[in-house]
Amino acid sequence: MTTLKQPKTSFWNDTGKTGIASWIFSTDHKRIGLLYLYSTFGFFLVGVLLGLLLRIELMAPGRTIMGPQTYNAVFTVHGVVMIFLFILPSFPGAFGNLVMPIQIGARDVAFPRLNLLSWWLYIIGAVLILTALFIGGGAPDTGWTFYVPFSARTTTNVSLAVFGVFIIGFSAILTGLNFITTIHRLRAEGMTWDRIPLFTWSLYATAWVQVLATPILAITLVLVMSERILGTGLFDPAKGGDPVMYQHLFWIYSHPAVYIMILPAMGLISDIIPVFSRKPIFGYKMIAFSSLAIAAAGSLVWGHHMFTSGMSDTAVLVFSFLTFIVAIPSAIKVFNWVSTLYKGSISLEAPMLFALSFILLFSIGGLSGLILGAAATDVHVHDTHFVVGHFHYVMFGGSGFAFFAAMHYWLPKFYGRRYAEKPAVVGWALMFTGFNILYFTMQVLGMKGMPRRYYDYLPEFANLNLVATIGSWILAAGLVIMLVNLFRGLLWGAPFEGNPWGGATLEWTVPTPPPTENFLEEPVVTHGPYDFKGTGKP
Amino acid sequence: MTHPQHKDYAGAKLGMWLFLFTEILLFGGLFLLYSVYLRRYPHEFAAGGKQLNWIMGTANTAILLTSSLFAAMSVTAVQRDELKRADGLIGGTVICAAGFMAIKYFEWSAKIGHGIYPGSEHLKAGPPGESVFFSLYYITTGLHGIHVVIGAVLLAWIAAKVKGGTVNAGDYILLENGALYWHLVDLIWIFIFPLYYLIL
Amino acid sequence: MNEQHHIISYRKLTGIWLALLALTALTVGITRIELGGYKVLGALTIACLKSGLVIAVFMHMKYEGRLLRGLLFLALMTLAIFIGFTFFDVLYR
Amino acid sequence: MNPTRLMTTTEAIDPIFMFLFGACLLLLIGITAAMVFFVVRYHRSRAPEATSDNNGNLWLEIVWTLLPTLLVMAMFYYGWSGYLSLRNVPAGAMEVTATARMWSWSFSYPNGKTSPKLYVPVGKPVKVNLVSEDVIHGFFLPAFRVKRDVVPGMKNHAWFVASKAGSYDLFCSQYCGTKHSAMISTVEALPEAEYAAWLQEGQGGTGKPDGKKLAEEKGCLGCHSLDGAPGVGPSFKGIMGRSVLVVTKGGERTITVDDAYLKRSVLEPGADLVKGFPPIMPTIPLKEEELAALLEYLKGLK
Ligand code: HEA
Ligand code: HEA
Ligand code: HEC
Ligand code: CUA
Ligand SMILES: [Cu+2]
Repeated sequence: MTTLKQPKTSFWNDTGKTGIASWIFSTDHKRIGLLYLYSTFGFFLVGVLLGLLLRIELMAPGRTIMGPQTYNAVFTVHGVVMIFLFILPSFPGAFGNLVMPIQIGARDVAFPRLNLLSWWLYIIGAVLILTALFIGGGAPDTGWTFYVPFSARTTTNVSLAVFGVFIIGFSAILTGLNFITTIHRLRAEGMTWDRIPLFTWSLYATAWVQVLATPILAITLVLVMSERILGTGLFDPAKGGDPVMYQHLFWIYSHPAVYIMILPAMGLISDIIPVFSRKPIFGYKMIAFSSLAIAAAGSLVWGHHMFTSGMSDTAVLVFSFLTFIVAIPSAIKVFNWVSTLYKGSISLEAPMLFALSFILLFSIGGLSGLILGAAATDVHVHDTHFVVGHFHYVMFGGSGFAFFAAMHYWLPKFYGRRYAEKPAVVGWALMFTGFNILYFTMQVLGMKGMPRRYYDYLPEFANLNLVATIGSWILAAGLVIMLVNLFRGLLWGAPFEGNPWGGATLEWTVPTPPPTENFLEEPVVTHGPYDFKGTGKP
Repeated sequence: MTHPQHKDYAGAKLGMWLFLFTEILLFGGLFLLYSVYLRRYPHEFAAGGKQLNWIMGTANTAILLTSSLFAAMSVTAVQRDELKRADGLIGGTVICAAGFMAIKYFEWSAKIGHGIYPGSEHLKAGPPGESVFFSLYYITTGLHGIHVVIGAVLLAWIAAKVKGGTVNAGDYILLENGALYWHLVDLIWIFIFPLYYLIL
Repeated sequence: MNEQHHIISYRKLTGIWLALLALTALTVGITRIELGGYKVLGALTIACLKSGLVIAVFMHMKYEGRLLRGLLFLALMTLAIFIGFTFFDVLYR
Repeated sequence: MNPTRLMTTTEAIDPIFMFLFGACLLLLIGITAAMVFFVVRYHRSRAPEATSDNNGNLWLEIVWTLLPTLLVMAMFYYGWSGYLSLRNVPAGAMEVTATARMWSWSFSYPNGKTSPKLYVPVGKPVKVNLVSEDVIHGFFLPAFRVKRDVVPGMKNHAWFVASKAGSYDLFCSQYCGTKHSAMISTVEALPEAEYAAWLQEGQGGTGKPDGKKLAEEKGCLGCHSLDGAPGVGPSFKGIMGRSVLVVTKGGERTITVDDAYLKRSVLEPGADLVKGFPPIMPTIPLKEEELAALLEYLKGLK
């Protein structure tokens, strides 16, 4: 990263410091953002490779490439890496850091040193988790949900992995409180609440979830550790504990956490669609408000993961009802995005392709979420590959595709170089196709009753599993093309200048790449974020 | 904590409060478990509470309240630019913290001496609710104890800054945030005390 | 940023401290006598009262703007909901 | 409802699936069609400039908030009513207890008979009481749309009725460790008369319990192989008389397997841990004569 030759002076070189230390100890939000980008994306590649291994093992019944214990460890590590090391920290950490302060006209976040600490905590946590794979009893085999009593009994190295996740929780909390403070305190003159770009709005909602929900995860993990190390027995029925209470605590955090994953993605989509339609976003206020509504209502529905757990029927009633309430703000967003396209002037460049496919994939995932939210139907598909399909649709098809959209949309701005358009489109097309073959098939498998976390399966599921595995290869091919193209473009591509897409948010007004303090002079905001004609309307 | 170039007093305080919220929710998880298990095992919880030494608990409550008073007064002192007095007051807080931990130490070692600790034979033999009560007791007071220690170290560090003059009537956000943290530690104890020692 | 910094007098702080000690004595008192289920309620009410005093005066919340107060309320509500909703399960199982 | 024929769980749930899938599919098609249409119609090649800068419409917002609300409320209602039919066991259901342990199932019937497969009479509702001996398992019958977790220390149940004779899959749905995916069995639905005969078979007789069958039914073979391959636990092949390195209360010692050791291994699995294996063997409740038969069987394995 240091040898990169940038076209102009910018945050890459304008402080005169370019050594590795000037990066890993930098308090510049853009450098920290890139650190997050590299590290989270690195873990994404690890996770994706593990996912590929899972699919190869499931290609045919019986043993294909690994034994059951290995398989269990692989899906656990795949889940832990994807959730805690990639998808939760990546959007706020990478693009939140890179873009949010510029979008509100700030020079940096409110607590730059705390920001750096967040990244370091993330790295320390990640290293601990990786260490756990190789020492002690071996890689954890509990699933990313760490359900007790199994996680308290297994002899694999769960305690250390859990401790790593605990540390990463603190990193998320610090990022969250940093962002809330930044958005409250550091907006430029004229940046009123109804002029904040929707990406920043969504980060604001996300940050609240990070601050209020993550502590519950922290204490839950502490309890798992004490269960294993001290034998406290708070979840052990033999000692009077109740395993279902663990599930409550875990999902009190982990359901809101899925909105940490999706909200910034939704915000990004709300930024991209108007730009590539040359038309103001439809229903700005409703979209901003629905982000808050999702964050708030999303904190009330955790019980929908426990419909079959033996929880009381009253709780099933309440949580199923609330789950459907959460779907409404998401529906509002989808309808507003689609309406934005109406009578626009749409250009289908790579960011827009990813954004449009986001809407589709997220809708499929979200609608399948409704089937999970209805108590009667969830009973049949709970803990089957239908759920696996659901969450890959929303997490990979949703947040993941949005992340790719963000990479194509914003990274040229920060590297000052552009990627080639054609391979980007080819990569996208392959990924989109492969994705649907892979995960739609999984949902069908789940409907037929194939349980998840199954190393081996009955012959009746064999054909569909093979189809899914082939889909994963198409997906992989597309991903490789996309990555190679991005990598080449950002390092050696043609210079990227000005504002080729015609964005109206502040990040498109600063030099490319931005200088260390972002703005050459204090910005004064006079129009809304999607006012492409500068007329003063939002 | 604040940006070296420009001090945003309200921002720093907002940040601190947000952090306190996370602390409240951290302990909130334990209170959640407490309330659930209290409902399930009311008698065992009562019996467990009776085994705790309420006199020591009351003493510790008084000590923590006093320490909180000192912390609040030290902020006033700095605001009035009475730096010497502020230092003394912070010192008072830290001494109270030490006293609190000493009493905790005696309480814990007495209990452990009686064979009451998570996973002990004594608790295994007793009713399940009792084991739950004491596990919760150890985790909650243990976590709280860690916070006391962290708070005391933090305040001692700030006291040094007061002495050195970096924290003064013009710029005392560090002390104010430190005191906020300390009050939170007190706040949590205000709930731990009746829930574990008194509800019998 | 030019906020008014409110300075709270030693007297007032000491007064609050005395009130807190008195309330502590009261809690101990009411839990020593037999009140049945009201004990829990009484002890918790007093605890809430005490924490209210600490937050309002020691932590200066009384003198803060609407924003902080609103956010504190939000955080406490969140905790209350987490605990309350869990009881949809615990109470009706 | 027709009082002479009970509605099966499948019949209760499938229409709800149909309704939900139908509604979702319509929505998805609508959204996709609108998107594709807009993208084609307003592509920059056809619409070089945006022809509107409309940025919101209150009525539209109200409509597309209210309509989905009504729709999801309908979904919720049907979902809930279907759930109730899964929970309310019809009167007169036969009771069976399913015991789950790592990684096998055992079903016991009112007359004391046990079996590794779940045998039920056709047309008669069956209430399954779910008991776990170690971690959480899941009782899952895809064909009957029934699933319920098997949580240690907790009373859970499920019910279903098989309307046709046949063999149906039974899975463990809740992840429970290494051989989670091997924790499968079947429901064998037999016509009433055959079922009654099966239930009596082997009952009441004084015949000694069969060790081989016990090893299977009690789940020993889930962890111990008969062919010498180490599984989750040591293989049973040639177990008698071999010498093993065990950890007893933290200290290591070598033991030659004899009657006493075998008995202790089964009754107190934690007492002597074979080195290299995790301490996960459950204490499996066995009757006196069952234990004897099992040990007899183990000794005979060469
Ligand atoms: C990014 C992450 C993400 C997101 C956004 C969501 C969104 C939703 N999820 Fe999902 N979910 C997960 C990640 C996510 N989920 C994960 C990881 C798991 C599994 C965890 C595990 O067990 O390992 C899971 C599991 C899960 C379950 C438990 C399943 C089970 O184990 O039995 C349920 C049940 O209710 C559920 C429901 C929902 C619902 C209703 C939404 C809603 O928010 C969706 C709202 C979206 C839409 C509704 C679509 C868009 C709108 C339209 C197309 C307009 C039309 C809409 C209407 C008319 C309503 N999810
Ligand atoms: C963001 C989250 C995320 C993402 C992106 C993915 C991506 C993938 N996951 Fe995911 N998955 C989870 C989160 C995610 N997963 C979670 C949380 C679980 C639950 C775990 C649990 O049960 O506890 C899960 C579980 C899970 C299972 C279920 C296991 C089981 O229950 O038995 C399966 C099975 O097929 C699977 C497969 C895949 C595949 C094939 C991909 C594909 O995306 C991968 C496609 C592969 C590629 C695209 C490879 C590309 C190749 C390269 C990039 C090579 C280049 C390499 C270098 C240059 C070094 N995953
Ligand atoms: C959950 C898995 C599991 C089940 C079920 C199980 N065992 Fe084991 N068993 C183990 C493991 C692991 C060990 C080795 C560690 C130890 O000694 O506890 C073991 C050890 C043994 C030993 C000592 C073996 C030796 O080589 O010294 C015997 C004998 C034994 N089991 C018998 C049984 C019988 C009989 C049953 C059924 C009634 C049974 N086991 C069920 C996991 C299991
Ligand atoms: Cu038993 Cu999975
Ligand atoms: Cu959820």
